[in-house]
Amino acid sequence: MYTDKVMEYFQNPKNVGEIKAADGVGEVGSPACGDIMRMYLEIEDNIIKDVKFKTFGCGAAVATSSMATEMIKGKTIEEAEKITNKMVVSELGGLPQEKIHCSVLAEQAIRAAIKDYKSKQENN
Amino acid sequence: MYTDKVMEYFQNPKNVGEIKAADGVGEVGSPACGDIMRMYLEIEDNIIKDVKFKTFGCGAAVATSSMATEMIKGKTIEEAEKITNKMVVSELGGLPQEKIHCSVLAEQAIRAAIKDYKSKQENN
Amino acid sequence: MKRVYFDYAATTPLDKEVLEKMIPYFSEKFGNPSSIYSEGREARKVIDEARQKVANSINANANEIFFTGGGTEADNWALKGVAFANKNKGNHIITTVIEHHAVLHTCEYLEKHGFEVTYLKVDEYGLIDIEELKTLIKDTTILISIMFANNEIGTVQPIKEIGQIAKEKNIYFHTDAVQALGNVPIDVRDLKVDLLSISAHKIYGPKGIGALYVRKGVKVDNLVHGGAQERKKRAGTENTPAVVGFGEACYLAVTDLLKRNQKTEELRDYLIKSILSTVPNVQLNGHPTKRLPGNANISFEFIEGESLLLSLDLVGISASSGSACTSGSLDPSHVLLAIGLIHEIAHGSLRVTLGKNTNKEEIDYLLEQLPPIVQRLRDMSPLYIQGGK
Amino acid sequence: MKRVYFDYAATTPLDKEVLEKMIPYFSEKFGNPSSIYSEGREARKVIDEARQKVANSINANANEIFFTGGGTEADNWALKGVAFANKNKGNHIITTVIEHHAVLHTCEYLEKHGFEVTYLKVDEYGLIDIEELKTLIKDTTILISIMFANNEIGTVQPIKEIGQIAKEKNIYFHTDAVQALGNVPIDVRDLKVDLLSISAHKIYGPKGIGALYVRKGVKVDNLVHGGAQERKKRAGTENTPAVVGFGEACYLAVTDLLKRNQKTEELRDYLIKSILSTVPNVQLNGHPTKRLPGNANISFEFIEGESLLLSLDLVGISASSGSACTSGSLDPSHVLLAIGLIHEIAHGSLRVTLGKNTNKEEIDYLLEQLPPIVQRLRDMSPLYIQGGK
Ligand SMILES: Cc1ncc(COP(=O)(O)O)c(C=O)c1O
Ligand SMILES: Cc1ncc(COP(=O)(O)O)c(C=O)c1O
Repeated sequence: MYTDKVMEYFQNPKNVGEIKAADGVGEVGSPACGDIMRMYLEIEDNIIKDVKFKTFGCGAAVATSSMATEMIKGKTIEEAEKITNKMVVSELGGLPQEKIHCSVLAEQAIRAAIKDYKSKQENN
Repeated sequence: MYTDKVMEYFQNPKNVGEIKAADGVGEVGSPACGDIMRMYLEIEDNIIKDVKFKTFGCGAAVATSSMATEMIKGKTIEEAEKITNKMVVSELGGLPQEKIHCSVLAEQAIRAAIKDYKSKQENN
Repeated sequence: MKRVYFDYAATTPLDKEVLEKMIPYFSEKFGNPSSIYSEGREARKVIDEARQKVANSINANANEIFFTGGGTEADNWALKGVAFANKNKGNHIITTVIEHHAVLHTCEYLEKHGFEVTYLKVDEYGLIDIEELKTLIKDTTILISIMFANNEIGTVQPIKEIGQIAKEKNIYFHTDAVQALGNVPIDVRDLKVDLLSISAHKIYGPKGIGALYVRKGVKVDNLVHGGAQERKKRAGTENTPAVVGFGEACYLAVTDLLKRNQKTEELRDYLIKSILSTVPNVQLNGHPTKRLPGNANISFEFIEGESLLLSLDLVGISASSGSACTSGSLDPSHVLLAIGLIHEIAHGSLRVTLGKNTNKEEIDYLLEQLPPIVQRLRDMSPLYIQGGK
Repeated sequence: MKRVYFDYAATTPLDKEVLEKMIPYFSEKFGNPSSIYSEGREARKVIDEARQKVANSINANANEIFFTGGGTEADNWALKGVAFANKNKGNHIITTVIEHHAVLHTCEYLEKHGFEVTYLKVDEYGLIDIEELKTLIKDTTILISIMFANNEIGTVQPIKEIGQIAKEKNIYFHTDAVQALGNVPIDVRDLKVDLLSISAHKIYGPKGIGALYVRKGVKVDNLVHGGAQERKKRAGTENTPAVVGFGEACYLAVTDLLKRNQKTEELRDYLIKSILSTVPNVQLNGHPTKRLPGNANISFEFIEGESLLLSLDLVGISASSGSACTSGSLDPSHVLLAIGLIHEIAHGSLRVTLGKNTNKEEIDYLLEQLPPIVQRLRDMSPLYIQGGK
């Protein structure tokens, strides 16, 4: 059901973990629906210097989290905000129809983390 | 579905044919229901000297016709009248449930032929 | 004793090639296709491939094919499924008097549940009248179910014309193609069929599996409720080996179809001609040309079918009959009565159906054995008078 | 990589011995059992023999066994058949919240068709409350359908007590015994069951065949209409090889049952104990003792089931989960929720089911592989805080 690339990202996910004093943190999903994604951003000069994630969820949730972190690392905030779930899915070589909703979570997690960063900036 | 004995009687039926100037002839069944049995009796001194039959019908119809003729040959009319379809069936070692109605035809054919004989006697 | 099988319309032997393809999925690759681990994914993959092969054999898309437990279930599903899902639009169904019992008894069931069913009659050859069909359509008609080819007399209906009418009137059209697949080219798009039933064991595939083609967009209720299999349309653990076998059988069934038909028809015509010219008081049932290539159905006056079958069986020949006696009921085949045969003629019918490996020697053996058997039974028959009626 | 299969509750490999018995009926003895010639009679004979074996396995009479296309069809038939045939007596049905979808979705269907269904809840172990059942019975109750043993958590219900109550109240009692056959001794007379569903592929028999036991005298409508097969109760050409295989599988399933169970239970208990004692934050689901011998269902906090299954699959282990993700829905198993698990715990469940050939080496391999995988997934989980919640 999963492509080899999804399985590769599931088995060896990149950027798993936490960033202690992250500049932005976003968490989306809920335990009830079986998927939770938390994303940590380290941002310097508008550039995403580092990104880590933690995911409770299925294979697709883990793989999309991982892929999404790779796609935004080193990018500007504006670039990162343009990443859509479709882009993540296509980088992974596709997902089963019933798993597309997991990729939406990755997109949302990025946005939530950036939003958190921005609101912190404003509060500074 | 049929016992070996039924198949033997179907394959090598005894007493097939007609008796030209029969003392009694009985025909039962109808083409519509798929079974017709005609029985010819030659009777002398109240004894069934000879009996022949013709049957249009299934394996069970042929076998019961044949068995019935054997069972009444040489018997008195009274004895022949006592032959029931159950006796014919049991002599054949049984019949499938849905074929029992064929054996009733044999019983009826005997009775019809005897009745015909009796009515001819009365008219004499 | 050598046996000669002439009942390919009843069922066919599983093709050895097909069995070969099935074998690995019984005990080795036995995983439940709904499982996500390797055994399950492997099963899922071969099921998808088989679905594509089945789809190809009737020019459908793979996602329009739903596997069932056989042709009967496919017929039940098509009729009940469409009827109940569309009862807000109307309650009228049109079918024919010569359908298989899988359709007829389902229609009787639907009549008990508030549907009105019109049974189209057929002519002496078993053909429906297209003009009559048109006049029977009402505002409340939601479904037309007319079989592709008849299992007893082999008559093939004008499916494309029916499809055209159904389409114009915006009525769903189902056809029972259980006897047609592998014998007649089928193109659901060209024929404008909305639902179509097929069964594997009639085409050298395994028993216990069939399929319903449901054109995308057709509204049909589920028949068997439960798990999410078959895209939530037909529940029950998938029968992977049977599905694989069905796919392969469909592939083989449409490969070289026309060439195979030509050979079969030649043999069949030789058989029919020989019997008609050597045995008196016989008649061919069904249409002279619009018939399945392997079907010969002949009535022998004055004799009853079961006796004929038993006698043939004793010399090693397997065939079938429209006689009632085989089933324990009193009435002979509803199909033979529908084409106007009187009871005693219907009772004396013989159906000989040829398969892809039937050869001339087998036909000749039948032609050698049949006439004396018929004569022997006639000699025993009270209906028979030497030299005709 | 060597693979270890731990999903025998999903499906089992076809026993080689059983396959051997089936093989002759695919291509050689392929006759239609409804035919009267030798090939047909031969098929009829082996079907009758198989029916007797199936009957013996549950202490029924052969004429109370009706073959179907699987367990799902048997469940559908039992519920719809009894409901519609007895609707003059009442429209109320009692079942449980933890039934298989084959029963639950059929109940939903019946609710749409005028029936009232009460869903008994279960306790934390998955057991129904007999007293509660009694209070739910009404004058209009026509059917109680309660599964023998649950497919997810393995809990075995007090079937005999339920049968007693149903009998006293003159209500039909159906039980889905698909998971019970071959794992628990079944005696329909002793248990006072009126209808019982079984399926071959769960007991090392072929896929695509099941059976419904219908006690003599029980009024049940047909589900699949058509030909006169199965004594006019279930239409469709008989699947001779599958029937033969089912018969043999039933025979094997009840042979040495208790001895086999003892071995299986030992292994299963060893598995459960080892996991509970080595992995923190886990819990056993289902009843500690009233459970199927081969069933272990354990929840691992903080992780999600599909990830666990995929990870196990990558090291060659096949198992199952109650997580929703596998099915594409959002809700986890209705059974796990019914026994009171909160969503995230239910999502993290693992079902390991043992088969008759499962050995200690396989269990040990699982015990070696599982803890690091759980740890790895926990490390990745935002719900996990080192050392517990
Ligand atoms: C025309 C037709 N429809 C339906 C069926 C039923 O198919 P199955 O035996 O696969 O249930 C048959 C054969 O028995 C048939 O010939
Ligand atoms: C308890 C239970 N009932 C019914 C079924 C359905 O059986 P089948 O897969 O044979 O349709 C299953 C298995 O899938 C089951 O575990």
